[in-house]
Amino acid sequence: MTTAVGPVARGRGLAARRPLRMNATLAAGLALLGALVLAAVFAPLLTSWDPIEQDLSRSLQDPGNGHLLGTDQLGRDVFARLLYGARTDLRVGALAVLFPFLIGGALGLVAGWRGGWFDLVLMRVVDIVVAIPFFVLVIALVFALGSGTRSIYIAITLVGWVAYARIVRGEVLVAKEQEYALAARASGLPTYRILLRHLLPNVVLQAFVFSMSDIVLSILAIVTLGYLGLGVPQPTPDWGSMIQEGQAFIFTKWYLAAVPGLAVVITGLALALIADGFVHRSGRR
Amino acid sequence: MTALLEVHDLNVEIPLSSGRLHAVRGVSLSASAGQAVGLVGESGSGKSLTLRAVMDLLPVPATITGGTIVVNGVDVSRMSAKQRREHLSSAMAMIFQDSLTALNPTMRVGDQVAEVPVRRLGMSRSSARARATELLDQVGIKDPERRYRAYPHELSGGMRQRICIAIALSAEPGLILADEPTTALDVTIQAQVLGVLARLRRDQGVGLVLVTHDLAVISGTCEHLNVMYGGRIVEDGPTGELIHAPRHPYTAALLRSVPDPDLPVHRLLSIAGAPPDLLEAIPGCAFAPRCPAVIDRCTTEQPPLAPIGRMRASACWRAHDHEHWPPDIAEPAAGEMRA
Amino acid sequence: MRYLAYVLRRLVATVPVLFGISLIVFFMIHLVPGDPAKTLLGIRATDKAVAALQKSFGLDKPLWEQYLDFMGRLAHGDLGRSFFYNVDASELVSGRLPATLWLVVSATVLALLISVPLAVLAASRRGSALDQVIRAVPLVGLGMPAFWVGIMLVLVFGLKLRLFPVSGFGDDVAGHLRSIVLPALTVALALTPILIRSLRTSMIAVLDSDYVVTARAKGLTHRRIILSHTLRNAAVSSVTVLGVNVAYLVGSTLVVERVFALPGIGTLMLDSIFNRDFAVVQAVTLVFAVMVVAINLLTDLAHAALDPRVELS
Amino acid sequence: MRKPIAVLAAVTIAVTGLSACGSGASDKNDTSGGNGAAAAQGGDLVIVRPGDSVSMDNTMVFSNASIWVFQQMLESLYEVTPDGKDVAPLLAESHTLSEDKLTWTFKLKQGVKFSNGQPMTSADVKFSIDKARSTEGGWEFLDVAIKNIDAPDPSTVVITTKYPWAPLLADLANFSNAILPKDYAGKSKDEFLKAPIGTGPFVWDHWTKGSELKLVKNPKYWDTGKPSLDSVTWKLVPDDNSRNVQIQGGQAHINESPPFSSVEQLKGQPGVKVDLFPSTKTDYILMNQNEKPYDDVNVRRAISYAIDREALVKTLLFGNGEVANSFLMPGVVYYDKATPGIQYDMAKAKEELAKSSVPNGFTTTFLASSGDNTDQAIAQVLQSSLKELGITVKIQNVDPSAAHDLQNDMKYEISHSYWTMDIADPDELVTFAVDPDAGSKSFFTGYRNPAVIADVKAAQKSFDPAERQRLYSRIQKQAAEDAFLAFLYYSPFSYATSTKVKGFVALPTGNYHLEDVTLSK
Repeated sequence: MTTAVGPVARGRGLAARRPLRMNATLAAGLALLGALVLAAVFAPLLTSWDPIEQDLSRSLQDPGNGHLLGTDQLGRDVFARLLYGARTDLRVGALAVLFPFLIGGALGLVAGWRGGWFDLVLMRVVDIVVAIPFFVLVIALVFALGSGTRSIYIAITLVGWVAYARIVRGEVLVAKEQEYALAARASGLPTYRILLRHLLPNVVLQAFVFSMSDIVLSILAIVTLGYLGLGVPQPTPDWGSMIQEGQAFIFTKWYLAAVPGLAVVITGLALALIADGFVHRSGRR
Repeated sequence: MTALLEVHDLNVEIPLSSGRLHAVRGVSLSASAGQAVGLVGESGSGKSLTLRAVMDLLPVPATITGGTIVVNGVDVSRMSAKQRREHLSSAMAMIFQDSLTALNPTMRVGDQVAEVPVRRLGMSRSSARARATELLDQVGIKDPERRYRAYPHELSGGMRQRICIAIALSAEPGLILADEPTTALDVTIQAQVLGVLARLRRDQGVGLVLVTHDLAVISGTCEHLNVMYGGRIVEDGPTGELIHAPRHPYTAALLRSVPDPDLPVHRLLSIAGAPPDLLEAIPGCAFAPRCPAVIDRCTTEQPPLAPIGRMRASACWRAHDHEHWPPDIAEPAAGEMRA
Repeated sequence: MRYLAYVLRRLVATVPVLFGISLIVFFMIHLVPGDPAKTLLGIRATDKAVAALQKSFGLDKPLWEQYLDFMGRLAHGDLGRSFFYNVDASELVSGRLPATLWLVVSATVLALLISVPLAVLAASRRGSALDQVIRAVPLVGLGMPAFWVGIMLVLVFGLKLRLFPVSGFGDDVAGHLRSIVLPALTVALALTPILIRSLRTSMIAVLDSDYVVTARAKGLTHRRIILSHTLRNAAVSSVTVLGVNVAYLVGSTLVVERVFALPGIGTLMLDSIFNRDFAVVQAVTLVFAVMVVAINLLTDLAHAALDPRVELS
Repeated sequence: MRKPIAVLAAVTIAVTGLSACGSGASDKNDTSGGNGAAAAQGGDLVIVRPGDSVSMDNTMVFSNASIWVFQQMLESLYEVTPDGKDVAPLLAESHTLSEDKLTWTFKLKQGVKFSNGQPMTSADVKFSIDKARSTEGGWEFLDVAIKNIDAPDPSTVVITTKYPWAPLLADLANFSNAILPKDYAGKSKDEFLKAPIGTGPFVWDHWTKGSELKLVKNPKYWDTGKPSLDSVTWKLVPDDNSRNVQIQGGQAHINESPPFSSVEQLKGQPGVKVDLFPSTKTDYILMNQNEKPYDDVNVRRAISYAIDREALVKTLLFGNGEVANSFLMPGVVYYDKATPGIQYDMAKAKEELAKSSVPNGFTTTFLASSGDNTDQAIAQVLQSSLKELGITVKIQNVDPSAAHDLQNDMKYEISHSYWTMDIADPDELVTFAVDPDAGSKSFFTGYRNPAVIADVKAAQKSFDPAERQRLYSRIQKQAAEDAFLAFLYYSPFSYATSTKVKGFVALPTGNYHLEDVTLSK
């Protein structure tokens, strides 16, 4: 079995000790993401429309007349839905990565440190989860749990933790034989202290870099679930359901499906640039 | 003088897919306060594993399969893992070869020195900080207040090794186990670091077990020397006597392989022939295949580490017969001097 | 012989993984609310009829007993029976598998066709503007939802240009080929950025290595060096990356097949979840898992074939 | 709910030549069919559809995608007339009804053969209907009034009923009572269902599940000269856009259900024709009377008043529909246009709510099917409309299968559903909708009005059209006043066809007949 999960290759090594050096890739990614986050946060300042207020008499208006991107089938402002959709998708995407990061990271840390049966069992479970394709498992889980944000978090956590467990475990296996870890053990520090203060900061960067690309994955998953009608429940604006709704009008109003898709692409690009920038910064190519 | 550390008949084995590697085979040694003991041998001789075993830091899957380790008069092999860790780390501290990897790269060095006082000795943060600064000063770091806030990668190798010594001292141990502490440093810095260790021993009565492959380091630092080969101690005794009159052909070979001790080069051992395969049972003396003084008995019967005088012992059938050893003993083959 | 023994060993090692998967899938799918008997019988169904049907499906037994039945059948190579279509699940799956395999294979081939030349170009003009563009542009592909790409490709190639069929799988090999272009491109677009980057990186590492310098010193042409000395060596590390990501993308075929109405096991799985057709969902998930395991195995074999130093163990 | 549209019988056209059939209908069919037949013969008609067939078991299946297929192979004694309001003989030639209205005697059409060559006789009819009425969980409820079936001679069938039963002919016209060869022509049921045999214009070819199903022409079809087509292939194309593209690109000839959102655009395409056939499809808001406060008629009326149906027709149907005033639909006999249904009026909505047990509003949960755009839109429109009344609507998204279960188990508060007629008599729907003891708990709302239930029973037993009209009008009026459902709109069946296709008609019951369809090259 191979190590990485998801479509991003990974390197290894310690990087935190290198001074923070900005590079063009990282800067571009951060700028792009910053712009998206700002647009989401200041959405009420950027548009005066309420993203969920309907006006059935103004259904499917063309862009113009105060509606930058026109209106959807229920007469809601598409631009407002796009902005508020950024709130939903960025928040859910990031949170959906936080839980697997924490849980997978903790399990990987303990497994790598303790070894033995815990490690053995955990890695067999990882093998099993990894063998089921990501989308297959997430979609099946959301079905099992019922659609909604909570289910998205649970499903992505149940599937996503394995990547972090593997990464952190692998790093811990190397790090715990490093002399600073031996020194910490030799000096009789309590285990939790060794794990949290000595090992964790040295192994977490790799997981963090991975999490950047993982957020892309989780946003893609959320949007795909929205497309399948299993995502963030209506009327909360979400890019996936916007694409799904817009698909019905692809012949006449192609931008209804195209624009929210572009928003996803830009978000993905921003995060990919950041991940890439981190890899470069830490001297790993 | 009571022994702080007494190791008796220690055995360490490493289970591998190709068999059990018997890496340490019945090693005994002791160390006392204020005394410096050297453990010398080629890489693979088991010296580092012995040290790791003493500190309960054996790499997975190596395990202790026999012998006793008595620290401060208590046999630690009977203790629970937690008790043992507590007992060992209050009595001893350890220093590693590569000071860069021996320090946590994500933590300020001062905090690393202050960590044990806070976490284990129960000092307040401010007094631990003061103690750490004092320790930094003791190991010869200038401007300790400022260095306190540095990260390891911002310091030089020598400085980092001093930090490691300060960390070791912070636990107030009776004994410091040092695993090749100066190998990664250049000679002038080596001398400084060794000087720090010597001063600590003199001023504070800290004992020292020094593992190295470098006889030059040992000769200036330790009173007593143990030479290891193939997982066993083959000769031990006072450093001066051992160096001037080795009673084991391997010790002699080691001494010959050191070129000029005054030359400022990295000294690497090189003796003709290959070290023994520790996966196999060795019927006679492990050094026999490489030994120029070999006799028939050497290949069939294992020589015990037997006393050969005051405080000296050698594991050679011909220890008392050293005048008749071939004169070219351990003459290195040309070109194998340096790797 | 060396390969055969290795493959056998790997396959044996797969058994516990598949067992675990069956356990997870079985209990997960039975957690899904909704009763297959009710779904099948519709709104007029009497409680009695539902109960009778549940009994005939074995759904009236406790869950663990159903699991044992399932495993018992599985041990005999029986994947169970579709409640919905009343045929063997294995029959449904084998009828649908070709489309999915076509998709996975052609997407991989397409991705390689796109990324190898670009990576070679980027690596040999390292640092140039061209290199920057080749590295940056595919990053866009990382964030593209497969279904959205599918819709956009349909819009452009299917509706505006009318170049390719927008759905279905054709009736013969030529039809399959035409039908598979857009779905394969959709999947390949997600794969290329990763491939380009890993291939470029490893090519650069190889180009910097001593033996390439030696080859240069021998006076070999740039083209010769790229073709005979670097590509194979660079491929060694990229094969692993390819393997991992193809395994990942197997899952995204689920969505792509739906967008393009490809009759593959992905659409079968989605339909079966909607229909609560437990046996089929289980069967498809197992097949997906076997595909992933097989891809990993192939990756390792390819790795060994490309690099004589690799030991299979 | 998600009441699958089931279909009855063959198009009138199929009956051309029968004296019993209205000549008007016959002429019309001859015109379209005749032209086509002159211009072209043969061809493979490709129909693209969003969902696959489920089973060929006509006595059990509720899925339209299945029914519309096997109806090309299996025929019943009667069939629904093109207006959807009556039935005409198909495999029967005529019938007589006894004085006591309990004994029906049918004469069978002569010379009808099954596609395997075996002649169709009264023994086959008895076998088929006995089988249909003895199934469980299928369509046997239509045949509950039947007491006994006799086959005194090969061309005569006698059916006796337990009590006078007006809808019998309509029931017999249903596909579940289609005529199969006796004892499945010697095969096991499972074997038979893998390749069904009937008297219809097409015979079984193959079915690749989840992909396509093909039937080919029955050369021995009793109505000589038909069908014109060589074969029909139904292909599964779940994506709405893809189906439309295939029609435009000529890869397919008929799109079974283009969404209303695409109708306008499709009409402008060369080579494409869009038909909106009058249907019996009606959409409703369901309110569960077992849950408070929906037991309060004022609450239900308030909600019903708060829905802007005109706006729904405009935005969801793109104008292709009508506002509903009754739970019966215009395509059904006895529908009463004068029923005073509740229409959009916010002032009245507020008035009703003020009179109710929850004058200041309440919080409720709307059960919606995920992935179903209509459901989602209705849920959101309702959420927005009811906000004005102080009613907070939370939307619970569940996948369609689970939503279906929750509705049927009455584990919901408020939800959406629709219905289409299966037979040419309102009894099926009326019983389903307002008789809580008929198994469907009054459309799963728990609605119970004894006066209405009594009228339903009386209408089943009356053979007098005027009397039945009076009863059904009274039921519709009372049901509307009780606001047991909030009726939304009536919508047509949409079909996009290639202009190469001639003679294609969908009946108000949703089904279609392909023996008169022609395909030009």
